[in-house]
Amino acid sequence: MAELIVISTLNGVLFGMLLFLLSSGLTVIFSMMGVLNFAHASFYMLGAFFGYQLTRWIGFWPALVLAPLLVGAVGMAVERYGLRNTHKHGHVAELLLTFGLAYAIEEIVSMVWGKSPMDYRIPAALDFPAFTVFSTNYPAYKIFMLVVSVTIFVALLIALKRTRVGLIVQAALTHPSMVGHLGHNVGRVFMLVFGVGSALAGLAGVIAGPSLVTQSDMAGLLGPILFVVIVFGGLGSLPGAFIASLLIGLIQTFAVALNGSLASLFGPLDPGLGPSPLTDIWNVTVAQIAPILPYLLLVLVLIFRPMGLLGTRES
Amino acid sequence: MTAAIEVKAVDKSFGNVGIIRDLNLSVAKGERHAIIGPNGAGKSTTFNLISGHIKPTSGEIRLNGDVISGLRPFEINRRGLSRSFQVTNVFARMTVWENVRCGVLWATGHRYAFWKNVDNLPEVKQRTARILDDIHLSHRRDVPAGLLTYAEQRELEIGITIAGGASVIMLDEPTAGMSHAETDRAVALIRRLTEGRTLVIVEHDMSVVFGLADRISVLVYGNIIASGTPDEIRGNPKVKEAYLGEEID
Amino acid sequence: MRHLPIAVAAAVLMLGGAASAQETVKIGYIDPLSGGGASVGEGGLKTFQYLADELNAKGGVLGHKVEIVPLDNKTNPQESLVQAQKAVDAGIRYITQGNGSSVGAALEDFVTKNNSRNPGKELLYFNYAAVDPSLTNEKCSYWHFRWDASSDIKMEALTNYMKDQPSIKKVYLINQDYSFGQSVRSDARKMLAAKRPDVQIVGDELHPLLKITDFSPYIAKIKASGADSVVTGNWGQDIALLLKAAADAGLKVNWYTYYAGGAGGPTAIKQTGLDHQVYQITEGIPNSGNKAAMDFEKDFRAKVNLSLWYPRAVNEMRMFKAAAEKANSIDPVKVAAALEGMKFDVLDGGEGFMRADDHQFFQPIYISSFGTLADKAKEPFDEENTGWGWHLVSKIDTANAMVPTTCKMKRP
Amino acid sequence: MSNAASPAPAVTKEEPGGALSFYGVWLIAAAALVVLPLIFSSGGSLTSFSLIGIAIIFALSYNILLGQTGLLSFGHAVQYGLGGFLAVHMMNAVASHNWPIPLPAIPLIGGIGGLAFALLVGWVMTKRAGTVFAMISLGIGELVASSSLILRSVFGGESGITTDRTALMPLFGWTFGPQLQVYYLIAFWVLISAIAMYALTRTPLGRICNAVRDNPERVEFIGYDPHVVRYLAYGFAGFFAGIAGGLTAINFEIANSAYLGATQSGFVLFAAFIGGTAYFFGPILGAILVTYLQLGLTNVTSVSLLYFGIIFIGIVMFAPGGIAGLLMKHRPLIRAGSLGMVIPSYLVAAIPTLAFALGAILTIETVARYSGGEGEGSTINLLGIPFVATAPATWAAAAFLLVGGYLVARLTWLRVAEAWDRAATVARDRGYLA
Repeated sequence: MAELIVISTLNGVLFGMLLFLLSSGLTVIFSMMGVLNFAHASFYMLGAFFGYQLTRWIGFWPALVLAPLLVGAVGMAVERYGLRNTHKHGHVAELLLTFGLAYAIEEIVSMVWGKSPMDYRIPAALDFPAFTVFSTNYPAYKIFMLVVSVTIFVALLIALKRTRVGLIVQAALTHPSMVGHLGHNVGRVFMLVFGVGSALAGLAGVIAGPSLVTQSDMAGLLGPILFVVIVFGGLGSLPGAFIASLLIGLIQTFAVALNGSLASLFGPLDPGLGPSPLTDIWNVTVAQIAPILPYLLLVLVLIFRPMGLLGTRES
Repeated sequence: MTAAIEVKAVDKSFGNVGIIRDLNLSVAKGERHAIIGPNGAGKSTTFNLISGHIKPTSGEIRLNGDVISGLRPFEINRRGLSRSFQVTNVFARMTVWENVRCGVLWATGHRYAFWKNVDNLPEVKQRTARILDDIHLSHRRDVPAGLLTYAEQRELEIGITIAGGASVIMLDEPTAGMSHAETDRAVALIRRLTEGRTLVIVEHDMSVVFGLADRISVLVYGNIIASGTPDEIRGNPKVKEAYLGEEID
Repeated sequence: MRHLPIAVAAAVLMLGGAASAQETVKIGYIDPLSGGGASVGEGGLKTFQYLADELNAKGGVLGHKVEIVPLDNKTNPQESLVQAQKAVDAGIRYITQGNGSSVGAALEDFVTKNNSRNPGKELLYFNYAAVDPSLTNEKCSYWHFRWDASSDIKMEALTNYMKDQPSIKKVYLINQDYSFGQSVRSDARKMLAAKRPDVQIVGDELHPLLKITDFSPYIAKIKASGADSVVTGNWGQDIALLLKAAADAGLKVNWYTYYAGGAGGPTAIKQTGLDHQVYQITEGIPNSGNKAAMDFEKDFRAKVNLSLWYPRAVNEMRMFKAAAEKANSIDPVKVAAALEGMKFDVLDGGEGFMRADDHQFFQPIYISSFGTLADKAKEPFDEENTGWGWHLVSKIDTANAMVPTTCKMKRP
Repeated sequence: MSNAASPAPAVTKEEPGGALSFYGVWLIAAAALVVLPLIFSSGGSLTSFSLIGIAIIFALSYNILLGQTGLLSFGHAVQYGLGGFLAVHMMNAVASHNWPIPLPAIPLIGGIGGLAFALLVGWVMTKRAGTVFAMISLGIGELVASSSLILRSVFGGESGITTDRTALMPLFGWTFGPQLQVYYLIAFWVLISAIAMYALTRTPLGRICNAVRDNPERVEFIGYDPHVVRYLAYGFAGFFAGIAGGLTAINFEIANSAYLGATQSGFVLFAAFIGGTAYFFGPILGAILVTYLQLGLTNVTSVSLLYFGIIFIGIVMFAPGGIAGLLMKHRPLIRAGSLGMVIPSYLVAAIPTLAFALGAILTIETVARYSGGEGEGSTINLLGIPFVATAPATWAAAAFLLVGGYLVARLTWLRVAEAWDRAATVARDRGYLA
């Protein structure tokens, strides 16, 4: 049991940090530009695929640097040639643009790389067990992922506190209307922020790719959870996104580790009842409902705290 | 007689910043009351507080004797208070006619009806037409509001505000950004349309204020420093010092 | 199928109605050709096209040329019905499908209704891979024939093998949370309890279908349970990722799988280094030792550039020809009658038969393990260029791979 | 009503005396629905028409949210699917109990199912509009779709629940076995649903929905609670989506979890938006086009979804009013008689634009063939010309069309814009454009 707890905590924190790498970019972009980037998870996927391809060509370490830069460039192009032109049609149009983009990126990726999982391997230098907990190996690569995520998290904090753009971003987070007063540079700042956000998502993809699965449906699987994270944490709140990321990462991992069901808690129902929604609910295990837990949480938080955990904004 | 609007000891702070401090204001029924004050004094905040757009941190607001502080804007509106906005705030993609008609619908009792043909409601039709006539926009009735000129949008704004027949009308800088000719027209319009109703108006243009208002309150740093007839205000030394001395010479 | 210019023409045809000469026997291939399952569907399509070419090279079926008509269903039951209707509208009388029992159930229902409502326009449904037992039990239809061993048949064969393996003591079940995974799980429990009551089921897991990206929590649970064997019906990324996570955590157990050999699976196993620890249960293997089958495999690989993943498709197409010749007609009603109870020598050797009671084909079942191949001369075929291949562990004869049916067949 | 009669330039409003033309439109629509299967009588076209009919109701119901009330939903299929499931269960119950309920009444049950669920979750969902609503609808959609796989007794797992539409009592000798009878059933519901939804836009609630879409803040100050308005709109949208779901259940005689999923929700968003959300008939156009493409494109290309995505992005960026918006843009020009001024420039622009599109198609198909592992010898048939995917000539042609088409198209579209300005000026001068 202790073994399960340790491993699950590590995995949960790791997944949570990955979520945060994505949700931080999404939150900042949303705060500044009012755009919820539906294609954000697609940038994560692009990161993984670029990472895979570049790893085959030039090795993992250069790919780790280059792939996020490429994704960032794609993101900047999307901002410059797509969103900026759509801005005049309002936020709904912008959201729809990114929705269509998510769709197109998935199709392009599966067109170029196919639908099967890629053989994206962990670099040999990191392919060893880092330590053993109660006879279970914990892979060094996962520790590496954790280190990278935490490093980026810290770097992001410093960048927000120390750089000019960081200060603008911070101002935007607290006073969204301020962004309008940035003057003629606003376009460049937006492009930069969008690029950095996409690059972060891309980085998450590069490091997650070998450990999780690199496949053309990876964006579709992660995307909805990402939106849960940022709505749950409170739209536009960076600390909220952080807490929500970790929480959801941990909840999902721990739910899988639990075997309980109502039947195991209160004993099985009378078998004479026959199948009904009650028996379905009675017999389902926590592990089975793990993937819908984030959405249940979302509904609960909306009933009891419509702004999200740390949100302050109406919409 | 109960006052139309009674604001008692209202405070409003955002975070630690107190915008409104111990605000007291009383507007009698049928009175034309202007609120003036320098930029950032809290005039719009006062409007937002009274109309329910934001909730006071403490204190009490009454409309015709009933407590309305804490109510939602539509609840306050249904009790007979209607307001306009400083920034034009119309239904941009709907026509002028439909803009005004939306303002009429609740008051004529049609509420959320989904079983009535909106074009077949004689009372709504007449009232909308009369208001369009009043605001001189009949010839533009089928133009989407977003395509109107600025001055026309301001007039439409007033039209929507009075459409519901509220007894208390609050206008937030109705003539802001208008030329002299347009301003004169707007003032005449306001004077005519608010006949027999209570009017609260925020205005920067002093000629408008002194020409229109029965009483004037001066708001400085979230606090009413003086309240009285135009003549009293003109002669008030505190006002002169805080406000008039700087801006009106 | 991919002629862009015809976009317009096809549209007109769709509206105008397409009838065509009955000279060729058209078989509608309803499987995913776009969307998530496309790679699998494309593989199946190539297999069937190869088999059609094989038949045509030998004069076709009763002189009729055989043509495979690809119909993309995106693994979606509703879309499958649209495609099936399209096939009917185009005068196609035979359809074949494999991916997804939910699609299979929808098609079986469609075929039954279509045939009762449109006599004279009957449609036969040849199922080559949808393995939900219900298709030949409570949902059974006279117009449906299944060549793949249903999941309970495979479990019957597997447990018949396991009962003679004393080293198996603690078994962990992990399956996808949907009808197929659930039937694997319940059959395993039932059959193991009957044949090896001493074996302990130390875990029984159902996880969401194709939604898990990291199996390490499950692996931690398996490890904690002390299992020596894992039985799983997982397929696609769910098996690849499961094995990957197991290798990462250093879990040493034997894996008894249904679909470890699917596209990407062999690569994943090789990557994890689980040499001869992953077993698969199939109705045929490349290195079966049967000369005819291995010659076929060689030619197939040379021409299609794929391993033969569907020996049952070979049986299906060859048996279709035999049945048509027996009936001396390509009319689906007559072919169906001829197929009932028909005996047939399967590709890998041995006799199978199409049971009339439920239209399930029974055949020998193979258990093989994946790993290094000791004798390249005897076992020439590796998978996905890994150098590793399937090694025959046990062959279960048809008689030991039989299950009863609850089907109450309604014959026309 | 003296003021209303003042000589006003008609801008977007339909002409007075519309009652006749109003009923005329619906009568023509009804006649078309009756006659259509007589002209195109093949089984394939009946199938297509039935699907298009259902898509029309579904897309119109979606537009109650997006076009009328400004609510962007990513989970509209939930109401549609639940309506479908309820309809299937009802059909099975009716058949097994021999209740005297004919099949044509079943879609109403589906509608009630959609409505009930919409009312159940709608209150929480519609508290907020905009992005938050969009995300919540996405979350609820995922929640319901995933839960449907857990509640097997109700949703039948991934196989779903099947039914037999002919098992209900026949109506006037109709068993609804043949597709033609099902088509007429669907056509009947399309007509009354469309009329009902159109009527809804002409009610006080419908107009206030528009007001909430344009400016929810202001609505609060004219006595309305935007939350209630959104909630009611959500309920109506759910009701009509449920009808569409019920019809789908009748058409396919099956309901499964795919009905509830993101693909369906995306489909209806595509249909409504591509058609144009600003006009009532927009989603109808969109539903016809998207269903049609969906049925036809999959036959000719393996990357049909990519084309969908590109078309959608194109519409969002260059014609946010959708097809209907593009068409209606020309109305003032037609009235002012200045349409002729833009036609030549359109024709000129069409050639390089088409070349650009062909270049794009050729590029996409070449890449698709290449990575599909069938590059060798595979040919792309474009306008009857076979292109070999591996031939450098093909790549050159693709690149030439793509780049050349783009450069020339850019120039010609500038001319279109100029021509437009001139034509619009004329229209403005003649009082047909504000």
